[in-house]
Amino acid sequence: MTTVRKVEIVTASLEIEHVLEVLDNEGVSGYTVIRDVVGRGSRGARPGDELTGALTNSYVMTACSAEEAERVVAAVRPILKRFGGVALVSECQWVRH
Amino acid sequence: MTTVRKVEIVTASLEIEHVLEVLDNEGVSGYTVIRDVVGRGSRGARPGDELTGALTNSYVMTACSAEEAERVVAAVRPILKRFGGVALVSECQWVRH
Amino acid sequence: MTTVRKVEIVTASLEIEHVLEVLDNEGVSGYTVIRDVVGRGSRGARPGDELTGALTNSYVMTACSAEEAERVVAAVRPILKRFGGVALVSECQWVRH
Amino acid sequence: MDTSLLAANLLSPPILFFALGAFAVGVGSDLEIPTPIAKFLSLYLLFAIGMHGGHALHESGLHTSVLVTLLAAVVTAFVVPLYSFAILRWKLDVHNAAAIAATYGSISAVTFVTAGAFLASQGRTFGGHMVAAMALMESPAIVVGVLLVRWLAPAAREAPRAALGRHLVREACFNGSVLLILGSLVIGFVTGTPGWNAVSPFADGIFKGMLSFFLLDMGLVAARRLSDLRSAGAFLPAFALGAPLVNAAVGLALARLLSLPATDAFMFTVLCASASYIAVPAAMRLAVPEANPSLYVSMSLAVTFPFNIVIGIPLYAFLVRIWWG
Amino acid sequence: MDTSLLAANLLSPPILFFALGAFAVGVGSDLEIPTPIAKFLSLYLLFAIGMHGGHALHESGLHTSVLVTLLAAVVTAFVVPLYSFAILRWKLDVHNAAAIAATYGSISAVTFVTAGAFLASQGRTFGGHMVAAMALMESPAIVVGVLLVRWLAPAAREAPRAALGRHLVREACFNGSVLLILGSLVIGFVTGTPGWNAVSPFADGIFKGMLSFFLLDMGLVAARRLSDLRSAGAFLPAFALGAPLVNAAVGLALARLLSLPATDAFMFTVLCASASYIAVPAAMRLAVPEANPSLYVSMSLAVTFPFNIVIGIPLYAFLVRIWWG
Amino acid sequence: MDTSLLAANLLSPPILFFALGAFAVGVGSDLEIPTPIAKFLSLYLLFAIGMHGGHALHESGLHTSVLVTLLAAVVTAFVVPLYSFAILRWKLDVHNAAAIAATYGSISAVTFVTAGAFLASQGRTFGGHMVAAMALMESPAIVVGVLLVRWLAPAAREAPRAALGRHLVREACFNGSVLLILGSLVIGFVTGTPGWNAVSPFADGIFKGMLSFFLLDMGLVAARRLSDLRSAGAFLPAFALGAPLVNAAVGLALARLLSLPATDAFMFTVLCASASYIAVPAAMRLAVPEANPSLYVSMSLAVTFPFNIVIGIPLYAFLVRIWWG
Ligand SMILES: Nc1ncnc2c1ncn2[C@@H]1O[C@H](COP(=O)(O)O)[C@@H](O)[C@H]1O
Ligand SMILES: Nc1ncnc2c1ncn2[C@@H]1O[C@H](COP(=O)(O)O)[C@@H](O)[C@H]1O
Ligand SMILES: Nc1ncnc2c1ncn2[C@@H]1O[C@H](COP(=O)(O)O)[C@@H](O)[C@H]1O
Ligand code: NA
Ligand code: NA
Ligand code: NA
Repeated sequence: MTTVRKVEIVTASLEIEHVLEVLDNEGVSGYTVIRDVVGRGSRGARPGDELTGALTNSYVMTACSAEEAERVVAAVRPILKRFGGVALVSECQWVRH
Repeated sequence: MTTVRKVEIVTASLEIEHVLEVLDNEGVSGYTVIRDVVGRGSRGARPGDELTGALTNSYVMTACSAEEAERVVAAVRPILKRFGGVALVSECQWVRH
Repeated sequence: MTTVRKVEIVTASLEIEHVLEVLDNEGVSGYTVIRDVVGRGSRGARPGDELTGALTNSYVMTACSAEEAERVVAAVRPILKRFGGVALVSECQWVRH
Repeated sequence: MDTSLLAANLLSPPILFFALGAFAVGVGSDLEIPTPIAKFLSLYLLFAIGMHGGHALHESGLHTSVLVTLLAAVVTAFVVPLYSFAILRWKLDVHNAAAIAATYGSISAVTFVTAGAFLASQGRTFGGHMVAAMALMESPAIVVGVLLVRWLAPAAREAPRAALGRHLVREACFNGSVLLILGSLVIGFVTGTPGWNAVSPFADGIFKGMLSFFLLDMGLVAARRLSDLRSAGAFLPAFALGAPLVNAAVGLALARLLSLPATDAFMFTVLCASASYIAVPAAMRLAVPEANPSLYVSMSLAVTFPFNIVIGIPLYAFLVRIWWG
Repeated sequence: MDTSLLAANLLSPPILFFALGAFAVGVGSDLEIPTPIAKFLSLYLLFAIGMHGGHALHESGLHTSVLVTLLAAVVTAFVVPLYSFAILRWKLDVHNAAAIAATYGSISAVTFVTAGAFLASQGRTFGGHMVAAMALMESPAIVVGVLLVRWLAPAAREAPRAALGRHLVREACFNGSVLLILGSLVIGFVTGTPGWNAVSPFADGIFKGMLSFFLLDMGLVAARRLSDLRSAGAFLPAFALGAPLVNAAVGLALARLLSLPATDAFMFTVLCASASYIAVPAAMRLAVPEANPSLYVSMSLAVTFPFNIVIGIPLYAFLVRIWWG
Repeated sequence: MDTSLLAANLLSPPILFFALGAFAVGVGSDLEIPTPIAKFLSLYLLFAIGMHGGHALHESGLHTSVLVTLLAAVVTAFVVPLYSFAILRWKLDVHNAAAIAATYGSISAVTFVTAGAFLASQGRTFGGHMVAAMALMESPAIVVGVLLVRWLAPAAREAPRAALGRHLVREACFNGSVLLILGSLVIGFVTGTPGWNAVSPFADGIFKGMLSFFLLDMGLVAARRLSDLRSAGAFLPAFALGAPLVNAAVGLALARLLSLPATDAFMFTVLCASASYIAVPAAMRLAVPEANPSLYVSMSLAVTFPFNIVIGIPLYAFLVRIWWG
């Protein structure tokens, strides 16, 4: 088991492609996406009952090294600033197989 | 980056409105909800294949301060006691944008 | 609140029954599953737009004791080796109700 | 029992798709209907049944005999959960007994439409007000179940009374499926023939196909559920098989007493015999969380439902044929 | 206003299902249409409207008068957001004013088909090119809204210009719903009668039923949204009620000027009066993230849409009847 | 090749909606069909094809000639993956070669129905037993693919043999899509004309519309997948274009040898030329996880499928017309 960082990002579904590009550019080994999560934040509710995806969020999680986490965080910050959302970083153990 | 608490709650979908009211009352800055997760616990399986939502769970996550986390936990405990579910609290870094 | 381990596993949806059997065998008190998550990893993209579930992942989370976590990790490792995916272990506080 | 009735019922696509679903689970197939689709099919059926019934009611008008039938339906829906509770208390605690009693006091719309399709395959029809009867029979059992718990379970007595009333009405009458069928019934009634003509290719044309698809999913879900009952002993499966028979007998007797026409009597009997697996579980999950859903859902979905659609429907038809001549 | 028009509109299943959805939210029911189903119904409507319009266009051919109507539609769609913006700026910042202006400059396909169903219930039809007009009216307002922000909001001016053009075209013209309706229109046009015969049981037969179902969901969503406007003061609700009337007047006048046939004039008026809640919000969410979606979505969905389908449609029909004789 | 055949095929709504989907991806549109809907459409098509074939089989009866065709279908389905594997091994490892071989040995139901719609647009029909042939051709390739890996891949040999058998049968025969089409075929057969009449507005009436919608999604998915093949060199795309031609030739020759009627020969050729992207990927993902799904899925979905429905179908029809006269 290796100690890694788990970066979790929630942002507007329409912006998720943008976030995934960032992850690909920063060279993380992989990521997992949960589409169509809903929520509430400083910009009001995103209830997800819209008839398009305009008001739903998506959740992305990546397990990566501390340095990668730092680069990812720096790169997604402007996206979150403009389109809203949160990014959380925590420590965990990755079971290498 | 600020150190915050991440509170994760899984409970019956039918009770989720109740949990969200608690979060709103305790004044957390936001939350993210994943609807229609499934699982198994002390009250048996919630396989989610029901034709209504009667047997599915929902997942709620909020990043908040340690004090808010404590108040949230205290307020959801009776709901979990009555309707089942889990609440987990962990520490993480919030990327303020 | 008790200190426990949170084990998070992402693997192919088609293999998820297998992972849940492991969890049942190791005697964890419960688990939560999010079906149809998507992602990218060392085996390429799992975009989830397949017309069957062949290329989607599922996410499983269980809160359990450190010993259970170790047994679970040992038991899922061969599954992840063969079918791909990640397993992450972290520490958190479980709100006992 | 007349084997031609049994064959007429068994050789219909909906029933065979139910069997296909159960077979798929039996052989470990990965066949699966996505959850949102199952929910859509279920909403579609309520929409279609309601519109159909509303239109039929519009055609026939609201006679006294219709009102008598509706009254009988409501009374039955209050009485059945009471005696069911008495029987169930013999082996179960208050919470589980009340939840199961409510399940069997209420009705199953899919059993009802399967019976309707069975009649239709013989070129026969039933009165549109039977749909109204069905809609009215959904809720009373929920009220009875919740009140039984409030009165008889010591801990529950302390809960605030005000909240109870509001919740009870909401769960019993504005429950999603109750509201949709009642609403569609009213809309079908007030929009009359033009309304029905507008929606009938959707609500009537593709109905049997959608029903077959839905029953495929029911077969999958019911078969998966059957295992939940394994560990529960013989009492609950026995109840799940006995209750439809007893309740059908009550329904038949009442229908005879009120001299309902044969097809209405048959549909009424089916309603009495059927048990809820949508509206009541949703309500009980909230109002009686102490009860174990895998018991009441499994009994209704995995035992009583298949029993009714495979054996019950031709059996009740046979009894009506004997008694009504 | 002629009450028979009002009744003809109100007593149709789609409108009543919209009301049922709103009622369900009002009484706290848990009735809910799963999100993927709502999206499917919305795609289905675009598919069906497009195929239907393409076929009608194929039948009627592309006359000069058709081209004039299309041109008028495009011009209107550029002008409406401009004067709307001027009014909105009075109370709102540039971002919100531009997003709301775009919303009201664009159109609502469901309002359009509800108006079409209203005509059909009176045995009347409209020209297939009106569907083309509708499709062409979706995008200009998006372009105008984005350009207004670029020109008038100080911060936005610094953003790279190259990206703007590419994004703008993509959002305005290749937006999912615009593309689907335009694509279906073209496919309906080129496949002609054989194409239409192949898909008409799907695109036409079950249309009213699917529309009723979709409006049930719209009723649920609109009623939930209404509360978002509570805290926003009186200006926005007043705009949401006034804009359709003003835009309808513009549409009527233009239709009169161009001597459109009565039914085409009616449909054109409905288009002008309607506001977008699908294509524009999706575009604005990306292009003007500084604007508050709960304002523009709620105004359009929870106020203007219900106003149009309940009162607007019979009102515009009444005005056309007076003016066209 | 006769251009009228090409036009007849291209100018049909399903094909054009496929093109629309691919176009949407090309221009970066956000058009998207929700996953549960795509799965529902896919289940619907299997249901409808199965019921339709079962009914046709019931009408025609089970002649010797039918049984001969079915036998030929099964034999072909065992042989095609064997020679495909031999070719693929030239450039690929055992796992990927076996998975791709299985993909091309099996069939695509949507290609089959598109071919059927092509025939129908010319007022021609094919024998209902061809649906049975299709259902029987799905599984053998899975069995062959798995056995090739077991025999030829060193590491796999150590895996427990008992589990293999059980898994193999489950994957090959009780795979969701195989089970649904076979089940529907049997149900269509045993319920005969009354069964078919009950479900035909659903299974037949709205079929072309649902197919168009599904092909829209296929267009989206196929175009997204095309990029997966970019990095894979020229061999795999060449195989994905060459295999349908070779397999079609095998099918044509066999059909000629057995003197199948022209329309049955055409459908059989289409089956041979088509490649699986549902049943086989699901099976291979579990049984041969070492193979790279983005190869076998992309080849089949993004190259062979579009090739077949756009060019292959009119080409095979042309060849049949020449040879059968
Ligand atoms: N404190 C929080 N905890 C968890 N999720 C949040 C939090 N704040 C915002 N979010 C999520 O991020 C989305 C956008 O947030 P915002 O930009 O603050 O409106 C919300 O809809 C939530 O899904
Ligand atoms: N130890 C656990 N880890 C993760 N999720 C759990 C755990 N226990 C319960 N859950 C979730 O909470 C739901 C209700 O739990 P319970 O009330 O214990 O039946 C289950 O269906 C699971 O989704
Ligand atoms: N570093 C990572 N962080 C988060 N999820 C991952 C990561 N690597 C892989 N995954 C997930 O696990 C799946 C299979 O991974 P792999 O076996 O590496 O292809 C991917 O499709 C992702 O959903
Ligand atoms: Na009953
Ligand atoms: Na407008
Ligand atoms: Na083949």
